[in-house]
Formats: sequence, structure tokens, C-alpha cells
Amino acid sequence: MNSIFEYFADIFHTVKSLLTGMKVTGRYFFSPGEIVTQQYPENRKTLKMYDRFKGEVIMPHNDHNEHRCTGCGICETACPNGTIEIIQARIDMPDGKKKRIIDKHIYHLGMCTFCGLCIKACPSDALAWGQEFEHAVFDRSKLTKTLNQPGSSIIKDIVE
Amino acid sequence: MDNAALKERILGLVPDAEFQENKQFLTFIIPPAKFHDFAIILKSEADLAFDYLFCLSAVDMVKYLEVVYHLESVSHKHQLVLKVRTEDRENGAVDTVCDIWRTAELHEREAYDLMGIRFNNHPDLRRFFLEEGWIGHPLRKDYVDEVNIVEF
Amino acid sequence: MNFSLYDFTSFNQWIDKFLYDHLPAFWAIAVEMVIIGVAILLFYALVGLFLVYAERKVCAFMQNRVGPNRVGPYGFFQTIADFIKLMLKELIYIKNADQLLFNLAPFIVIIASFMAIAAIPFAKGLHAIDFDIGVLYVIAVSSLGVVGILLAGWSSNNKYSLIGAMRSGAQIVSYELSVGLSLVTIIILAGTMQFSEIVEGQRDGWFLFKGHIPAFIAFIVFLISSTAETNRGPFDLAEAESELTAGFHTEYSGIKFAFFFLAEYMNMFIVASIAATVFLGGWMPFHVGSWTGFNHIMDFIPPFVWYIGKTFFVIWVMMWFKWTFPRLRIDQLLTLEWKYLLPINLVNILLMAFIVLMGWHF
Amino acid sequence: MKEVINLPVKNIEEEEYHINMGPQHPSTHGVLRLVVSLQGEIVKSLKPHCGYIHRGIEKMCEKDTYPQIIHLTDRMDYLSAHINNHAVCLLVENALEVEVPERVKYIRTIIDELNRIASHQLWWCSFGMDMGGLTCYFYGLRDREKILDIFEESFGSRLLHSYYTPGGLMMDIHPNFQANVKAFIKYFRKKIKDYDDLLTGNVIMQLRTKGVGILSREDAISYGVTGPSGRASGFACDVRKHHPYGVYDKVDFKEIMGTKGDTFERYMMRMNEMHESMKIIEQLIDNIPAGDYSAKMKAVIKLPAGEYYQRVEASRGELGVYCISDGNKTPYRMKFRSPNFSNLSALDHISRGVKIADLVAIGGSLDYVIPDIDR
Repeated sequence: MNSIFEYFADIFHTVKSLLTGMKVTGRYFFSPGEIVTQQYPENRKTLKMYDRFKGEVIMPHNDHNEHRCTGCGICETACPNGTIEIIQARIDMPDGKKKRIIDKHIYHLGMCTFCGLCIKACPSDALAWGQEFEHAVFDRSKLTKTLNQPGSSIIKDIVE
Repeated sequence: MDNAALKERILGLVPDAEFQENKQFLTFIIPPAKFHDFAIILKSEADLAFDYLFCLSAVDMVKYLEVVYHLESVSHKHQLVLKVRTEDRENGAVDTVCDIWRTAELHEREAYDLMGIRFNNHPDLRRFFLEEGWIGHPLRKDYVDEVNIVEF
Repeated sequence: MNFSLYDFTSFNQWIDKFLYDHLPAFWAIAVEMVIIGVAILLFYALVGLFLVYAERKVCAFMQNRVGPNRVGPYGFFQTIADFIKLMLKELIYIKNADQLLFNLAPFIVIIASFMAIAAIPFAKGLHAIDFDIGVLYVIAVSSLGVVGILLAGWSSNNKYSLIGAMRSGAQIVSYELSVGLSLVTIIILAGTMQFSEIVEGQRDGWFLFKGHIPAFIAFIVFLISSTAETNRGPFDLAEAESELTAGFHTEYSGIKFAFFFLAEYMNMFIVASIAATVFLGGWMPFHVGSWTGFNHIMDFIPPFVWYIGKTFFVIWVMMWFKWTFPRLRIDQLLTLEWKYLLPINLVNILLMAFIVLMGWHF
Repeated sequence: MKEVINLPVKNIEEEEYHINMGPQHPSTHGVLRLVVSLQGEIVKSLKPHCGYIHRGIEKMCEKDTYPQIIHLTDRMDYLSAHINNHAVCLLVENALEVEVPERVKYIRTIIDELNRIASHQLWWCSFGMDMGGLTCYFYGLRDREKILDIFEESFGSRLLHSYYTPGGLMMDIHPNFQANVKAFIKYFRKKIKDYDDLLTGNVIMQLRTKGVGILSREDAISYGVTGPSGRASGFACDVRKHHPYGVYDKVDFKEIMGTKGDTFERYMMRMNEMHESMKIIEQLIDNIPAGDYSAKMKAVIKLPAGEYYQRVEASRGELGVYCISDGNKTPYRMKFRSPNFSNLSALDHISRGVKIADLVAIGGSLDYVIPDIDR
């Protein structure tokens, strides 16, 4: 007798637990307000990344096409996987001395792991995080970027 | 058991164990020949009861290879580090402990694969990560692989 | 000709008469067959495409998603795009597969579902063939599909496929019993196996309500076992994508895969329409006792709409099952059938026979 | 005369055959290959084959400085990236005997626990998917997204953060961090009821998991199965409790323990751990002391020669970092004792004699992350 009772109790609990589950999915089915999907290409205009978002490493330039990079190479050594290459150039100073300045700050986006060590290491705050995130390209060579803009120069008050 | 008492106990069991100074753990270097019997005692004796092998590492010390066993007793909460050194780099072998601590089976396969330490009586000593027929053992200091290692 | 949305009988008779007037008898029948064939094929394709779309939308809403929304308004043409893609895809040639059986299997599966649709009444006078053993025919034909599944699993030369096929075989053989017995319960009440008469018998109330508790139990059992018979979640052990990658159709690609896919949805449509016809009154409108006004409004909705509405409600419930429950294990699946559904069903038949005998039903 | 060859007569019911689960298989959660010996649907034994995603992190560590190692540890168990980072940071700090500011300890503990919740959420949804309930996957991801948003606002990335540095943090937390975390906990306490309704209480799920894949306490210790999987067997292995780090010694939390060690217990451990993690966060979030976000560290970190070992409780078990330093700025040898590696070794033992469907459920309950096994 007891086992028959258990048999029906079993069925009852089964049905109850299944209905509890169906209640959850059923509730979401009838509440379209809960939909969380973002319509990505459509919302590009309104999509705003957080201000700390790590999109890529950039070198901010001011209005006079000046940056803060001295070309010291600390970021190059801080980088764990050789993402940054610094090519230096020598210029003749007015007082006759030769000075090394940055020629090209090459950044291989394809190798970057976004660890942020270069930005943390930079003594003159020349590097920053950019907000760009649509990095897909058809040609891998396009992922190699030169961060200092052509014809740019260093801001005068930066001392090494 | 505190570390001082444990040290006495272990030196009593294996008199030629070499004590090594370490801030964190009580560390001993055990002669390979006595290691397996000693390991059985470590696990079975009630006052030692080292039943949890929480790390097994292989280290290339250039002159020889070394296997480091990090042991803990779940009931007594004391910890112990054992080191076993092979004779030389090429033909050193260490007795397996995977009959004592089952977790050692995969760890020893990893050590064999990447460091080239052979384990006697291991039930299934094959390469674990790399494919069969791989030449060399990548974690060794003298391993050179022009094809796969990217130099910066 | 006197055409009405509420009664297709005169329309059919008009076509029949027209053909016989203009053609010899043999050709008239031949042309009729072709017309019916084309009509069903079109219906089949449309329903299949719509069901795939509906499933994707339903599961999307249950999962807080939007679902397909790129092709056409609300993604309505998504399945058509998918179908074109599947048609154009390469058919992968499987080495060491039994080529004849491998190629035959999808056709068996799809023909089995195609045949079952013939006996289903869509509206008054709108069915291909009105057997006096309609229910039996549908049960018989719909279980033919398992042959195709077994063949597909066997001939693919893949262990996953074979496991899936064997599971499917065990599953359908056992659940066929429950499907049959739960329909028998209603046949006792209806006193006929002819679909048109079963529907006619529900003019004053659906069998679900007429048959008291036994009919209700039979409906639940039918829902569960027909979900199992169509290999749908939570009983989709034959596919069991997290265990067997894709079960019996692992090795199929392109249009052959599409056949399996379509057949699954059509099987779902067929069992849903049987449920709608047998339990929920088929194309009969919903009537409540003596509410004449209400009944008149209900009568105003065409029978075809009633039929489709009920069928899709049952399909929606089946989708709801699928997207809520985790999958059963094979032994639990068989336990459910042999230890729970079958005894309940047998007792239920006795109960129903008793009720009918005493004349307690409405 | 023809020779009669007597082939051995095999009983077909006892014949075993092998199937390859993986490297591409929906339920191995990555590129793990299991060669499963089956008899019908019963698993007789299985052999794991790893290395499909082996990157040689231990070898790479020998070339990297200590701050650079952090970003490699992210990529081991990518679902508990912060906790992996924490292990290396603690190792370096303890070796150098640097006292990190209280603020850092609080923040690290909160973020570790957030990371643990996120990891368990992903485990829950993939476990649901392994069981065949696809809807679970989307509910889990929906709620995990909230945590990832918090992470993204504070540290700029969603999965691989490299947020901890030896001595402190990369940058201070975002001003909105505390409010967001509190909002999340309020939200998640509501949503976790859905999890219970949908899967925990479901009779199919309980039938499939109770009494399946039992791992005894002795075996759990011997196999080194740690984390929720080990605690389900009654193995008290919570590093947070037994070897506290961060501010775990200051917060009140229970070490969730099970007794049976079956798949359902392992499931419940993680469900309850999410509640415990939320409790820990609630105790800390309002009490973050003011101060620096990093201790003063030298520009080039060199560990004194010696051996160091650091254990932390990652979301899947005990993560150990064993480091031998020869006094240089790069370690001589770095060994990661990853939780999944040991947990995987028990899979063969506990899945013998179960059905193939149970194997998937057991695998889901052990919750392995393949990059952590392969490293």
C-alpha cells in the first residue's frame, strides 16, 4: 500500500517540478521586455564603450600634432610578447649635440594581449588606451600600426 | 605535528635524507633508492598521514633532474616537500608514486613528457601533451626548437 | 459552384464532377491524385519552413533573445534562406558507408511523414483520404520513419550515428505503445476510427472535456509519448547533441540533412494535428453548452483556422517542453514508458470503457 | 585439405569498442580528446589525450619578468583569470615580503569572488547544456554579462584582465564599482531562483545526477580533486579557509561541504558557493578602506634566490604556483599546479560503468577548462 502511495507521490512531484521549470520559460516567453540581445550593427551610433575600455594602444596627439613619446624604449622592454618596436632617429641639436628621438613607434595589434604593461611603464604618459574595437581586417599587415603620426614631434616640456 | 617534530620523525625514518633550508616548507632531499618505501610510510603511518599530494613538479637543475613532491596531510594539516634527484640528465629514473597518490599518474606523465624524467613502474608512461615521436623534452634548459619557439 | 470556407465538400465535388465530365475515368483519377499530391507537397513545404522559423522564434523568446531577424521582416524569410543554403551545399561523400541505404534513409523518413499527412482532416471535406481505419493508418505509417532512422544510423559507418539510431529504435518501439493506447482510449469513447466521424462526434464538445478524467490523462500521455515518438527534446536521445554530436544524422549534409530536419518538424506537425483532431475537436469550433451567442461567434471563425490554431497550440506546448527540460537518459526513458505511462494507460482504458459502458460521458 | 581456422568466439555483448569524444565534441568544452571504451552504452574506461591547446606557458614564464607572467596566467583558466593573477601576485609579494595596502586586499578579494560567481555561472549554463537543457545556457550567460560589464567598466576588458600587478593593482577601481556590484547582487539574488526552478529542482536533472559518478573522500584526496568537486566528496580543501590570503580571514563564510560525492552534490556545491560568494562580497563592498591602490615596488622585480609556493582557491579548485628563482628578474622554473589537471585524472575512475550520457554529466560537473589542463 505504501509503495502505491509512493508511486503516486512520485508522479505528483515529477509533474510539480516540471511545471515549475515550465513556469520560468513560459514567463520569459510572455515578457519580451526581458530580451537582452543587443542589435549590434544597428546600434553602432549609440554604442558607447566604457571610458577605460581597452581597445588598442594609441598615442594621443594634441592639436599641433605633438605627442609625448621620447622614444626611450621602456614600453618595448615592458611588453611581454614583442608587440612594440621602437625605431629611433638621431637629430642634430642646435648646440651641436646629437639627440635620439622617436622615428617610428610600431605597434603590432595582432600580437597585443592588452595587458597594459606598456601604458603603465611609460614614464611620460605617451601611450593610452583607444576605444576602437572593430579591428577586423582582411590583410594581416594592416594590423601593424605606426602610433606616432607622420610629421609629429614631441611636446617641448617633456624631459627624459 | 609541528615542523621540528616532523623533522626528527623523518630523519628517524630516513637517516640519509638531506635537510634543505626553506622558509615556507620543511624540505628534504631523499635518495632515489629509498624513496618509494619512504613514500608508502609517509602515507600509511597514522601520525604522518600525508595523503594529499598537491603538487608534483619536475625541475631541470642542469647537472641533474629533480622531482619535487609537495605533500600535505588533510587530517593533521602539516606540509612537507620532498625532492628526489636523478643521477644525471639522460638516464635518471625515479620510482613512480602513482600507486600511492593517484594524482601522480598524470603529473608524472607530464613530467616525462616535458622534462624527460622516466618513472619506474608507471602503468602508462607515454607523452601527455606532445605527440608520440616528438624529439626532445621542451622544458629542459638546453631544449632548442628553431621551428616553434618565437624569440623576441 | 458554391464555395464556402466552412465546408469544402461541395468544392471537392465540383472539381470531381468537372474532371469526370471532361476526362475518361482513369485520367480523372490520375489528375485528382496529382492535384492532391501537389497541394500536400506545397502545404508540407510551407508548414515545414514555417515551423522551423516558429521554433527558432519561440525558443529565442524563451531564452531572452530576439531570434532570427535579419532576412525579411522579423526574419520571416530566414528559413527560406537556410533552405536555399542547404540545397546548394555540397553533399559529402562518406567513404565506407553503405551508399544505397545511406541515400535511401532520408527519403524513407520523409515519405513516412508525408504519408501520414494524407489521412488528416484539415477542415470539413478537406482531407486527401477518409479511411474508416484512419487512426490505425496514421499510427502505422508514422512509425515507419524509425526504419529510416535506423538505416541512417547503420549505414553512416559512424559509431555515434549507430548509438543514436539504436536509441531511437528502442525509444520509438516502446513509445508507439503509449501513443496507440492513448488513442484507443478516445476510440472507445468515439466508437469509430474514422477521422471525419471522430471530428463529427465532437460537435457538441471536445473529447478532452467529454471523456472526464480518462480523456484528460490520455491527452497528457499522448503529448508525452508523441513528443518522444518524434524524437524531440527532452526525449531527443537519438540526436543528443551534447553526447552524440548529432546522433543518427551526424554524417548527413546538404539537402539530405534538410530532409531529416524537415521530417522532424513534419512529424511534430502530424502528431500535433492528431492530438488536435482526436482530443481537441479537430476543425470543430469551441462551443460551450447553451451559450448560443458565444457559439455563433465561434462558428464564424473558419474551421481551417480552428484546426491550425489548435495544432499550433499543441506544437507550441511541445516546443515549450523542449526548451525547458534537460534530456533523459535512455534507461530512464524506457522506465518512464514501461513503468509509468503504460500501466497508467491500461488502467485508463479500463476506466474509459467503464465510463462509456455506464454512459457517464457527456 | 583445407585448414580450419578457429577464430576466437567473441560474445558480442561483451565486445568493447572505442569512440573518440573530441577534440571536437560539443560536451568536452574545448579541445580535449577522450578515448572512451564502450560496451553498448556503458563506459568501460577512458583515456584523456591532451595537448591540443598546449602553449608552453611554463616555458614562456622562464623568459618573462614577473609582471609579464601575469598576462600568461590569465590564459590558463580563462574563466577565473583574476584568481590566477592573484596567485602570482601573492607569490611575488610574499617572496619580497612586501606589505600590500589593505585597500588592495579588499578589492582583490571582492573581484576574486565576482570572478568565481561569473565562472560558476558559465559552469551552470554549460552544465545545463550538457544535460540537454539549452535554455540554461542563455540564462547563465545573460547574468554573467552583468559581471563582465562591471569588469569592463573597471578594468577595460571582459575576460582576460591582467588587472593585478605584483604589489597592487593596475589602476584604482572605477567610481561606479561599488554601486554596480551592489546592484548586481540584488539582481542576481532574484535570478538565481530561476536557476533552481529550471534545473536544480527538475526531476529529470535529479534522476540523472543523483548517485551517478560517485567519488569517495579517499579517492578525492588521492586524486587531488579539489575545489567544489573535491568538497562534494567531503574533502575539506578550501584554500581560502585553510591557508587564508587576501582578507578571507576577516570575512565570515562557510566552507560548503558535501558528503555523497555524486554529480548532484558537485552541482549543489557550486550553486551554494555562488550564495557564499555573494555573502562575502556583501560583507566587504561597503568597507573598502581608503588608501593606495598599489604598494611601492621596484621598477625591476627580482626575487631572492630560493623556492616559493603559493596556493589560491581558483573557481575550479586549488591553484598552486611553484617558483624557483635564481635571483634574476625572470624565474628559473615556474610550475603551475592547475586544478583541472588533477580533476581530470579522476574522470576515468568515476565514470567507469556509467552510461555515455552520464559521462557527459560527470564531465560537466567536474567543470574542466581545457587551457588550464594544457597550460
